[in-house]
Amino acid sequence: MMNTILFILLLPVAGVLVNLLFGWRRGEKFAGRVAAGVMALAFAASIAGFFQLLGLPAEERLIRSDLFEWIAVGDFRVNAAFMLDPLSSVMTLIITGVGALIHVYSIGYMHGDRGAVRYFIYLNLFVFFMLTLVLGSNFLVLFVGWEGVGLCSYLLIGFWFERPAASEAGKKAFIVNRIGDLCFLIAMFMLIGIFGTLDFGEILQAAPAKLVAGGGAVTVICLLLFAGAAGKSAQIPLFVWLPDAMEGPTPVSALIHAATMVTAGVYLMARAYFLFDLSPIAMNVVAVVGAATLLVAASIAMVQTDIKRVLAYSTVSQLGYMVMAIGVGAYSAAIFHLLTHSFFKALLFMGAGSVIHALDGEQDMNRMGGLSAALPSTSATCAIAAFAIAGVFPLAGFFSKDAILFAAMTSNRGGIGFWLAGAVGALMTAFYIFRMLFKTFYGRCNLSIEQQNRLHESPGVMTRPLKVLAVLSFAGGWVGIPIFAGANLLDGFLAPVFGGGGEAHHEVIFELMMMAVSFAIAVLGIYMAYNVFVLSSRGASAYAERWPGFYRLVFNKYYIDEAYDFLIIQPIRRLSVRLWKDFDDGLVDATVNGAGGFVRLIGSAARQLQTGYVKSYAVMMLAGALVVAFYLTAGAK
Amino acid sequence: MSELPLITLMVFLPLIGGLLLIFVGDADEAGRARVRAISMAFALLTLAVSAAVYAGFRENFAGMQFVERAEWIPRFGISYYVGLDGISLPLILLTTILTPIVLLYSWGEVEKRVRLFQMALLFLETGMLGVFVSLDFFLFYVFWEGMLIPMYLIIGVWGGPRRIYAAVKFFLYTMAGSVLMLVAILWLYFETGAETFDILVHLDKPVHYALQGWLFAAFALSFAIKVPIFPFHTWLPDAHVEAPTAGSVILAGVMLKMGTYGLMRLAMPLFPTAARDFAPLFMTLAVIGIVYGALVAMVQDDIKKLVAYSSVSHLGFVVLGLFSFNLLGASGGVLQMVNHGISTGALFLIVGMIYSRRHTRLISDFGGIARVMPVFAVFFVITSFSSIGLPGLNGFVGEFTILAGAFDRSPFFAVVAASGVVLAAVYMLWMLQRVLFGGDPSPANLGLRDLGVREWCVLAPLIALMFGLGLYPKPILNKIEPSAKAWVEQVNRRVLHVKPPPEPRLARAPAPVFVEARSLKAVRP
Amino acid sequence: MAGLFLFYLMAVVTVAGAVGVVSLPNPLYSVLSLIAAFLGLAGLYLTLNAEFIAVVQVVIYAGAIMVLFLFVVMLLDLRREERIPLRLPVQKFTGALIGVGLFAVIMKVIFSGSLLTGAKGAFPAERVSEIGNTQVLGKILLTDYLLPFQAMGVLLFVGVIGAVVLARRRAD
Amino acid sequence: MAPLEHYLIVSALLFAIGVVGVVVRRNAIVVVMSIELMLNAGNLAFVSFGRFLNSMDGQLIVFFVMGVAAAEAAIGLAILILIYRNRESTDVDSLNLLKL
Repeated sequence: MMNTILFILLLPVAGVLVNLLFGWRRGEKFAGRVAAGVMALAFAASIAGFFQLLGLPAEERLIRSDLFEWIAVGDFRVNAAFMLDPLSSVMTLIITGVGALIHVYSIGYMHGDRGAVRYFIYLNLFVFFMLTLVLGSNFLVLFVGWEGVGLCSYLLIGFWFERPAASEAGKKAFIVNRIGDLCFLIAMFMLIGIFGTLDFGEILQAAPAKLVAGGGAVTVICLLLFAGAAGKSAQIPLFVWLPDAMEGPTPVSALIHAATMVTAGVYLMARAYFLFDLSPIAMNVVAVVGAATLLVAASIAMVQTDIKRVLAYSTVSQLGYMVMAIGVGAYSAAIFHLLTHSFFKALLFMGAGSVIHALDGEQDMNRMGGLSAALPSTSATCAIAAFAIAGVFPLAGFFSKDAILFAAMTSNRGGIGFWLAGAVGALMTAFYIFRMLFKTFYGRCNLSIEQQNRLHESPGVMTRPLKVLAVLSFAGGWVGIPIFAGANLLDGFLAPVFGGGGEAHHEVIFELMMMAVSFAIAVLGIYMAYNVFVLSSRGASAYAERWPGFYRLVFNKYYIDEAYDFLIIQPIRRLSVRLWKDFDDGLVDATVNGAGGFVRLIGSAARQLQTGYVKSYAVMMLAGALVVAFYLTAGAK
Repeated sequence: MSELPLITLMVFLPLIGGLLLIFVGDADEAGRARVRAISMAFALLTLAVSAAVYAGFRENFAGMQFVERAEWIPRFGISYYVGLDGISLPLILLTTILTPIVLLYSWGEVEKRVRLFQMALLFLETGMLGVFVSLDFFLFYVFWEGMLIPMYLIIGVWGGPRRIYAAVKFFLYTMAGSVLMLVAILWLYFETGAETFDILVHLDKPVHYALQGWLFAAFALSFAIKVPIFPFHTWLPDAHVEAPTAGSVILAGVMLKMGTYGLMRLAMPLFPTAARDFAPLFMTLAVIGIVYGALVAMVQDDIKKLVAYSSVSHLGFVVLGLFSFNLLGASGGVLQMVNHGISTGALFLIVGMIYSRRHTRLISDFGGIARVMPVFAVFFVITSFSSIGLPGLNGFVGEFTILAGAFDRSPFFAVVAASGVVLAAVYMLWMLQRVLFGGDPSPANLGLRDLGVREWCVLAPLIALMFGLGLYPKPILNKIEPSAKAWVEQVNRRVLHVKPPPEPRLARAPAPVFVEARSLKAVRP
Repeated sequence: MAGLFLFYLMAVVTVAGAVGVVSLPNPLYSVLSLIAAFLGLAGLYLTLNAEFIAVVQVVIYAGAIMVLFLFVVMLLDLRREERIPLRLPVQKFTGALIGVGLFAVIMKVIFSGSLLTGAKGAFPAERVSEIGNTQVLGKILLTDYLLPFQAMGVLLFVGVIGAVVLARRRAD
Repeated sequence: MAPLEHYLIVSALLFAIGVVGVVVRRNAIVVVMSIELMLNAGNLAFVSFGRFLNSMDGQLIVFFVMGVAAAEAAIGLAILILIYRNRESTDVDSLNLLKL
């Protein structure tokens, strides 16, 4: 049997190598085709892997592949080991599928950029690390992928490194992520201390025996893991890097900062669900943070004017949904939302990219408007995505969001508060996304004449992936239709991973009621956006005038960046300068040099004895002889 | 195993090469080329011999291998006694690999007193290898001190504007430490009454507890200065900034490891109880060093100084690993010594390359040069990430095992140390951003040449090692492991708490009137 | 009894000469009193049955070497020390202190134990007198101590050359 | 015959007087003469010990000491002459050339 896992993993590597060796000379077209080609093949391999899994009995759906012993010290052994189970299979399909589409799209988007070859190398490398992340069968291999995607994210955000903002944003992303990674690392050390291994399977087996449910150790581990996840998945308080990450090329935002990498945190927690299950406190924290994040980010998204930043905060908010789902124990709902989100958010980003491409880099929505005529495919697909994310029946987002809201309400870890947060978030989601849609594609055109003349729909290589994703955004949610027994395919597929899953069944009427409510919320949000941005001529400024303080607060993202700068970054920098100039040079080194100076002082004092006069030397010599004589004869009687 | 005296060959080949250079003139260009070629040939030969040692190394064996022994000064129990184990082998390989790389780098960079320079480097290699293989205190000390002289010359002759200050500081500081060690060695010699300088003999029977503290302090202080452990680090930035690139590479790559190696080989196993008593202090200092070095590195405006302070931080990890007293920490420590040698060595080479083009190392003089020097940028980024400890590159494996070991011993220290991982990313990436990225290159930087073939060849092996050790560290780790395991047992031994009762001595004859006794001590006990 | 008398006489002469050397302000007188001291020493050697050494003391020391000193003193015309203050203010006191201290130490050693604990040699005074002091000395000197003897010859030779080279007036 | 102690006392006296001379006197020639005194004090001790130990070694050493003293006197006086030529003085207190 061909090793499917290896195949999936190594295809992107092959792409990287081919482009490294030949890409520079053969040019961007070649590089783009190679990159997209290997992605298509990897997708095919992922599908093959998926069917391989399906071919196995439900409880044995796990394919392992141990490559080699990576770190082996004493009893502590970590293998470069990979595994394909339903959870990683779903992730793999998303990564390679959506990834392939984005690669194709990139061929058009990056056309003419002088760094295009480099871009495709980075992109393939990213996919490799992302696959490592989801396929790794222990925490450490996962961590390799985890850091690797961070690296690629760093490189791709700072892809246009001549822009100071871009390289700054890349650095910020990496460093903020590192703070999360630190917690992840510590969690791993604790796991090593308790289990002596980092293998998922072994820890799963041993966890109930070695950990006290609700005990301190498991709570700390889970909170640390969550902190790591919060870095990657941009949760409070570590979400500040994601909006800045929009400095990267737009397809990168679609792939890394919407569809795949940012969901790694959610994946990590789903992967370690057996630990979270043991810690109600940690779960509660996760849920609260997720809920808070989804509200805060959604509120910021409502007032941003940069099209990509709206989407970025939207992503943060949607990630908040997933995290909250994890927090209430609805793992498969989280993965479900992860799946649908990757469709519609990638689509939205790529649509935005198409707009930006058409407008030669313009990103301010206030200078757009009425583009639907010029960009028919883009606007149509974006509209579908908007409906999907707003949660309109029967599009993808409806089902996944509904699953989360339902779980938030009914799960024994949930509660009305979480449901309320989710519902308010859903309202805001519908509002901001349609605000974006209306401001961009409809209404009055605010473009300059010059821009209008150059306006053009993107080439087919870019619009075709949009269309595919539009279909997926429309129908992607049907894999998780609730109510009817057996219709929730995804839940069933993931059930073996999450230990049987199967939430308590409720009255069908209750479920339907819930669905109706969430549908109503979505429609309400859309209506509000329509009311404000299409019907009213004054747009949002009316609200801004009514609550100026609050508006400014939200518009400036609650001043979180400024607060971090003032409270953390500047003090550390000042401290460092003080340490260097005052402590290191002023105290430590001065002490060292002072010691040297002291010796010199003694030396110059002793030098006074060396008068240079022969006589004084003679006197001293004789005196010395006398002392020695006294000493030697002291023992005699 | 072959019967060739491989270690002796390896240690003294560079010395022979250096001595040969005396007979080669360096007055003209051809002569200089000859000098360089000869020294390169000898460095490569040494590398080949060390490769043979590596190939012939017995795995799953904790003791000393390739042992050679010859009487030297039998009167005092001094012998020429060399050998290596899994702890010294990686460092030996690091030395033999870095030396030819440094020679190659200097090929086109050093034009002043070429012959003396090459000789100094070769002598230095002999000194360093000698330290790593010595199994006799006396021999160890001879190499240990001998090593200082070529380094002193390298800094003092080919260094920057404040080279004399830096060289003297370096020399005096390390010398001050090693004198203490000498005293401790002699004390040990007389105390045990073993009448031998054989390190292994002394390792087998640790001195009683009452004495351990002082002797350990003397040894450890000497090594702490060399490492350098905070707060003995201030000679390092000065030495690095003033040293020529080759000097910095060797200094950071190998010589700093002398300190940690010394701690590991001598100070800790010789005085295990004292080492355990001192462990909290050393762990505290190590952790302070990690955080402090990183913080200070962050605000440096000179790239080289930044890298120098990052060394303080990185070596803090090694010390932390050693003082964890467990297998993970020890193996990680050894591995990290090698890793740091590779990545920091490469960083210094990179800084040297850019310095020789622009004659400045101020970060603010650069910016956006990734555009004009793309290949350079790639190497720089990879090396920086290796230094940051990105998984898949070498730094990670060492740091991870060290921290895992330290966590086992003391979670608090491990957590604080791990924050150094974040800070490393901060200072490295910030530096990268300001040097390579962020804006268009200024006019002065527009004309910069990208790396030439020679520079490519200098960096490529190091980059390959970074990937190799990051992805598959096993070939080194499984050589370290048995020795590290034995070491861990050694440092966890218990020793006699008090001095054993003295053997009855011969009653002394009534003191003669005149000086008949040999030493003052005998006259006045 | 006569030997004892001779000893005290010669001891007094010697010590008086020595005191003269140190105390007389004129170097010329110092030289002369040193000669006196040396003659006294020769006498002491005689009381110790060291006839050869006594003769050498008179001929070489009191004769040749002291004449050399005398020459130099005359040559340089060193009449008296200039009466400038001493560099070290307590010099005289220090000198006396050291001198007395040394003397005290030696006295202490002399009177603190038996002096002759070593093994007796093969040349009692009677036997030496029988054979002849000079003969015995010469025999030992030219057999057991041949190498030092020759070395001393070389030393004197070098000394002569050195003195010539040093004292020669440079041509320039 | 006088006992050994008496000879040694004379020797010690000579030596101490020599030491005082070296320290107190400023004329280089006198200093050299004082040194000669000390040498001779040693000689006397050697010969006395040799006599009382039935050994010739004392006299032999004295023989060598005399040889060395002769050479030393020659060289020393030559140096003195040189100094006098350069500085018009043989005052040792004015000799501070040993200082850097």
